[in-house]
Amino acid sequence: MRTLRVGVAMAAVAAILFGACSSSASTAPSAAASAAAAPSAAASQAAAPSAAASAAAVVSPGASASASCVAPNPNFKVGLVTDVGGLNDKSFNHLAYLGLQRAQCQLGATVDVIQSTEQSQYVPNLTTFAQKGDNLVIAVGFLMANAVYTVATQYPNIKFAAIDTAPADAKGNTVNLPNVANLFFHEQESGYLVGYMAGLMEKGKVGAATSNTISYMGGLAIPPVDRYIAGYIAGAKAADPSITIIGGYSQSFTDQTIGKSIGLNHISRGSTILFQVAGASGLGYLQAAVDKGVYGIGVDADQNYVAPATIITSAIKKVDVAVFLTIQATMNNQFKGGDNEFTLQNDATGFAPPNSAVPADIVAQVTQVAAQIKSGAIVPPTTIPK
Amino acid sequence: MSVATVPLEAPRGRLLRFVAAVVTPILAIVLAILVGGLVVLASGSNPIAAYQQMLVGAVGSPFDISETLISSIPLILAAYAVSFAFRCGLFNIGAEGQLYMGAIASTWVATTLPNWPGLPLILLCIVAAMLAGGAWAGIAGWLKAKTGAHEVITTMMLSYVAIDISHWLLEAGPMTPANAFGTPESGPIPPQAAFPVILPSWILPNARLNASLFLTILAGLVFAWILWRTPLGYEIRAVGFNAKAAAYGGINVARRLVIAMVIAGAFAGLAGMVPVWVQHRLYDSFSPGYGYEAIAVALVGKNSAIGIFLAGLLYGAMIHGAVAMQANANISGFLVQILQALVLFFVGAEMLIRWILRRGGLRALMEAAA
Amino acid sequence: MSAEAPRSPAGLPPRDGPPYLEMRGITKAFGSLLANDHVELSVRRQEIHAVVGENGAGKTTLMNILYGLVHPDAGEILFEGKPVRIRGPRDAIAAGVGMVHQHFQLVPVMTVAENVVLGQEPGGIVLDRAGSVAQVRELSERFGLIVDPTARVDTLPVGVQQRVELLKILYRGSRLLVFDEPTAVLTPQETDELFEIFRGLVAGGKTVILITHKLGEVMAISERVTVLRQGRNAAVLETARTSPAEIARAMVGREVLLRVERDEAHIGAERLRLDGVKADSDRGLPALAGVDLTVRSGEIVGIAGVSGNGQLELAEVVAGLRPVTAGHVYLEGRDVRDQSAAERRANGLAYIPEDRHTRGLILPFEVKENLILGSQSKPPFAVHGQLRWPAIDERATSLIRQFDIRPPNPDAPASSLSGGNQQKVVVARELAEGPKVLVAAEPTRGLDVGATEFIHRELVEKRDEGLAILLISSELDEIFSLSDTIAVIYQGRIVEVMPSAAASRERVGLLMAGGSVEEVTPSAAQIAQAAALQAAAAASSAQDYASREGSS
Amino acid sequence: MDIVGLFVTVFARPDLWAGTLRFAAPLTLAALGGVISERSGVVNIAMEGMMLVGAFFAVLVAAATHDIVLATLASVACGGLIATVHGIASIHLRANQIVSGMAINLLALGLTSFLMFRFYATSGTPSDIPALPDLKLPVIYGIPFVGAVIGDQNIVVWLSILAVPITWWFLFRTRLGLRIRAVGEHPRAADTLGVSVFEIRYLCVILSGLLSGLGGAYLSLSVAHSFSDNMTSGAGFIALAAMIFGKWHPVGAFLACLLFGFGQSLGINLQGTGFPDQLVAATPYVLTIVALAGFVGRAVAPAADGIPYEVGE
Repeated sequence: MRTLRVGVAMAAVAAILFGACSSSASTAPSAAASAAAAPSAAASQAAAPSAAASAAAVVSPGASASASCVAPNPNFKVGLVTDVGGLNDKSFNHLAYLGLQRAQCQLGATVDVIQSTEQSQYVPNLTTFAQKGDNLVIAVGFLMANAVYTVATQYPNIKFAAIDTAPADAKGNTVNLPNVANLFFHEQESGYLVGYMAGLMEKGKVGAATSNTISYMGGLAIPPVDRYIAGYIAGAKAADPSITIIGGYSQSFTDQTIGKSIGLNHISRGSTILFQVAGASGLGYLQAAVDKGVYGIGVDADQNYVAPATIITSAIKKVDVAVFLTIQATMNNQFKGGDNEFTLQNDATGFAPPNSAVPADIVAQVTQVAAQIKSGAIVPPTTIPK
Repeated sequence: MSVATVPLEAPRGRLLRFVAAVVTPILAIVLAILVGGLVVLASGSNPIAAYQQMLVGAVGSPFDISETLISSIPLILAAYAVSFAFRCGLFNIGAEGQLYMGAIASTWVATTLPNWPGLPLILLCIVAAMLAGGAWAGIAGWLKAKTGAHEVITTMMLSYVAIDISHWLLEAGPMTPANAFGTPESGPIPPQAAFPVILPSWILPNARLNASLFLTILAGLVFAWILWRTPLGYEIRAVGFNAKAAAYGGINVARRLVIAMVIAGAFAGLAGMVPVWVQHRLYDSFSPGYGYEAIAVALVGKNSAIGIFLAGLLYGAMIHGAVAMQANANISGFLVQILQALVLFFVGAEMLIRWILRRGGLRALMEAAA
Repeated sequence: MSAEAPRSPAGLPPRDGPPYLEMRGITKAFGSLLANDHVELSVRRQEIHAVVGENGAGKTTLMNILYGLVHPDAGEILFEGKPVRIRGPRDAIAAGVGMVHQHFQLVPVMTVAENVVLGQEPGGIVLDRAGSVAQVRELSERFGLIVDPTARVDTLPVGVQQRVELLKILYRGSRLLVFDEPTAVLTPQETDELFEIFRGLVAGGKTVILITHKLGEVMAISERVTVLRQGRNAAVLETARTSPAEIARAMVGREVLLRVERDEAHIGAERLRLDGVKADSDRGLPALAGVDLTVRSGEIVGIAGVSGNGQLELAEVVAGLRPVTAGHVYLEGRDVRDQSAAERRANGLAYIPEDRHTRGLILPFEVKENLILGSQSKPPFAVHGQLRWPAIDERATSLIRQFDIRPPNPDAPASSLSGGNQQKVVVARELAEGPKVLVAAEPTRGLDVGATEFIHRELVEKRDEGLAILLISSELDEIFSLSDTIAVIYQGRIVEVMPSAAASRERVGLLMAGGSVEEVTPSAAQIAQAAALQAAAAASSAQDYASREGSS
Repeated sequence: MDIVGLFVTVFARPDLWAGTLRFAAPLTLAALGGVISERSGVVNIAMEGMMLVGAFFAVLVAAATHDIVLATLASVACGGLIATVHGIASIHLRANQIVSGMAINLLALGLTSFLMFRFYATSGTPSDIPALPDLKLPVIYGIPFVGAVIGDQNIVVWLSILAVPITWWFLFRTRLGLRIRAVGEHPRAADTLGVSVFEIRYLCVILSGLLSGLGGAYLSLSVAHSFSDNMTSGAGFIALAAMIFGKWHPVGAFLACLLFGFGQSLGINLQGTGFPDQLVAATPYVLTIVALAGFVGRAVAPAADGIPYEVGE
């Protein structure tokens, strides 16, 4: 009798819950649009390809067959395996997905994604695509070295792309395989450039950058993060040897509360330019800069959209471009096993177009430094000085 | 949180009890699948396709079965850790940290003694894992016995500490050999220390499923043996049900609390070792939260050895099945978390199940399920 | 029943007219058990009506139905002439029915005032605490129920707690007052006071239903008595025209055994000695203030006292479950002060705890598991660190047969047994290991005739075999009918020890209440009660304990 | 290095104390919710899930309506909604309350991530959503040290601090509070006096959901200004610990939250001072254990906590 009423009650609650969802569903597209409008606009100046990429970010898989896209090609399949960060990581998983969607639209590739929930799943997840006979399987994340090796040796006829890493055998020795393209990025270059820009800003006491102190926050002390930071520190010191640099890690790529508190802490200790390398956690870090009216520097993609007035620039790492180009190369049978370096040379690293707070002359100087890095005159360090 | 909140079934007529123990969870799963289907539907996808893919993806081939088991094993072992503490009236919410400790200790032993012969080394690693996990949990047990510090707090805090320690060991160097990219991972487990792979290659080439499966089955037997075949287990259960009566029966409650936690931690330590031995090295943040999912598994498994084993298989199947579901039906893997939650929810909501049983005219069953 | 009413022993004028309360054809089943089977109850205005019956006869169920705590499967209730539908306590209170429950329904950690006003608090959103205190004080003075409204309930003796319960229903202005076993926790003196209050209430226009099993009380206070047996009406009797024996027969349905067979005690060597023992209660207050006591082989020493005077602590100190703050405990001459509970068990101590639910049994455990509690790590049940289930089953089956535990299923969880059988499990287990000393606290609380008789016989038997028994009971009758020696405990002290032959109920009752021998100047009420008790004599004493319905 | 000197400098930093308050705020709200729920006898380990749901729907509605008030209300409402599910399970269905709580946590994590991906794909939640305002206190902001600590805190920080005395007053000074505590300690006694145990418990569970939801809104609309998967990352469990730590008392729970927030803040301030950052991050957890074992000790839950109530047993 009562349980009956309960049944009804539960049904009601469920209904309300779904009601909440669907009602918000109706509002969602507009929100998403407004969300994505910013980045696409900003990025379009940055680099033509990634503009389209972030534009693609607006449309979710279902809706991606918009006018500008070519006809889907069911015979060319690409699989993407994220690391445990997942697609919403605001970092390389996210960017790789953008590249994938772009390939889906512009190359007509048939794309599928598996979000890994456990590290021990990397092998089966890669295998799943290999078994489907995908033309290219993309492994995102530096912890997949051994997994890629395992699966790639097992399926020599399937092509693989490993982002931020290279195949490593059981002993941990790197082994280049003909069917694995190792996509490496010189994050230190991007880090160096934004660091240099930050240094000049402080040196010239531009706008809010008057404390001669800058800071950074990493997620975990892992290679892709530390390469950025190493470059950042070196660049800043190069621009202004007297500069003070505060740094820390949030020990998390998700916890925004910590990120923000570290940001506020760094600001309270004098920092006026904050550089984040911590995925979602880093958004909290940047938010601190927004709240306190100082400057922030984004990472990976152009994150100016987070707060146009605050984010003076971003350290770029065009995973999306790398992914797109690799897919394209595979399609045109130009797949290249072994190391594929993505650098300033091929426009895969660098800095996003600075916002209006950065004077033209500083932009010019940084651009010069970029040229020197391209020419090899400057070689940014890859490890943080102890 | 009083002991009364710890879910333990009171036994009834043996056969009826058994049937009820089988029927209720199955009904719960069915309900979960139905409601989960609604979610898929609401998100504009085809539930049938989703479940079909999940099923095939989980058990469709020797490879999938082997992978499902690999996903299940750490959950099962960690669930034994949660459950054993439950049996003593303790809510071990920090199995996560205990399994981190187990992983660290076993890896450390393996990598520092690379020249030992296989069998002794692997045994030593197992012992190290169990000791480390047990010690870590033991701290909580000891604090509970000595100062009454609530285990929910201590185990939770200790697990955060353990995780930070692992970050330090792997990121700041002490356990990370200099390697090409400075990736935060330990050196490789010496090959002779690896668990032998158990699927012959003519069934499945490069299978990864290894002897840790037998270790898990063994752990289940030990779990049941301690609880039901030894005075210690009797006393632990007695303390769990009614500490006052246990003390009246001459049982040293404080000591039993500590021992129960240590044993629980030992199971968790094993749970931490297994994934490392699957990947042949300890990676930074290697656990996706086995210790927390294990709470769900333990609860779904009703704190019985066999129940937990099956619940673990179910959750593992959902996890691995989600792979195919994402790859082939293009449905978000997050659905799995929702499904896992629903299964747990309906297992908890027994009254609902009993109501259904009553409608089905299975009054006796319904009462047994109470 | 005959309509013409004689002068009631309560000394009130007879009243006629329609019944004040009528319960018709009340039927209620719990699962397969028929707790009430077409029960009829008719109560007159301003009557003190007793409802008696054995444990499980359905008295409490009937009253819970009247109070809306239980919903009947069939039957109707007429109150003050009109049919009422009582869906819950809210309706009952609104209708003017109040109930003092057998187990006090008080929130221990709250004050008297808070407990009284709960649910009908003065004030708006904010609780008017001063107001509630004032109202409760006024109320307690008006009815002469002296209690400090600001005291925390768990600091009050049970007698006072009962006044709080009474205040609760008076506060709600109830006109029909139901008392479920109100005297179970009272001394004879406190009982008299309570009865005086009853008379006052009735004179003031209230009507009282008294649920009890003490025929002495029925004779002393009630005007009419409704007897229930196994969920059915057994009789409705005018108190003045019946006898305790007749009521007892109606209750039990057979001639009842009137006394425990008990020959001379063969008292032997000292087995248990307490020497200036002091101990604290759970709340850290001194509970035992220097107890000296000796129990010898073949002797039953009964500890008489109102519960809450240190009996629990005494038992636990002996059992080794509570540390002594001073003094010594000797088992067979050996000082066991520093021995654990387990060690004392090993040395031949057994303990039937006061509360079988929180101490004596692990309810979710199977019967057989409960039957080895305390011996679980000893052979034959455990060998080489392994439980030997065959041995455990064997012990279980033999004890189940020997003590006639029902259902005879070793695998049944203890929680599924009736109170009587649960207690049998405890007793069986404690006697099984052939103890030398037994502490039996409230061994028959909440048991029916059969179980009580059985357990008493067991105790006497073991005593004759030389067991030293320390019997703790808040029921005078049990003390008197079993003890060879009676020791009265009051506020943590043994105020007097006397051979039971030389002990009188009045004197013991007085000592229990803290009085000293000098001040034995019995009140009118006491005389009245004494008379009634004489009238009841033979039957009551045996019958009382035999059919007690206590907390369980 | 000179440890003492280091700590002196660190303790002299206003941000250490400001950070303490910032960290404590969401924990306090959730912990108070827990206190209310368990005082009525319903064990609630689902604050984590309730916060997460609150955080997500706050952003969703903020993005849709650009109205901060509506957004906050939505988060609170959704927190209450998911709490209602816990209520139905643990009050009517008499489900084990730990099971139901864990289920809610899992469900919230899955559901929010699921919807997050559904609505925002990978673009992230929009950046042009309104935020919960910080309050620049006119005079106080000027005061040197104090100003930097409390002069510019978020409105929710103040709400959470305000919520402590209110909750205390509610539980210990109002008629309803009396009934709540009675139901949590001795439901039958309350029932026999016509107090509806079910109504009271539903009310309290839902209240806990509302408070947790607000805590979630603080995370997404003030701290982060966006939503990301599992962004509570354990805050709800810390709140649970704080509630037990505080012995089921609003003030105690608040102090526990402050202690934890202090540990968090201290850990951050000790970064880059020579200790390994990874170990410094463990400060709050170690601090909690030490304080608990050293000074707090045994805590006793409300007598009827976690025990489903059955009418007419």
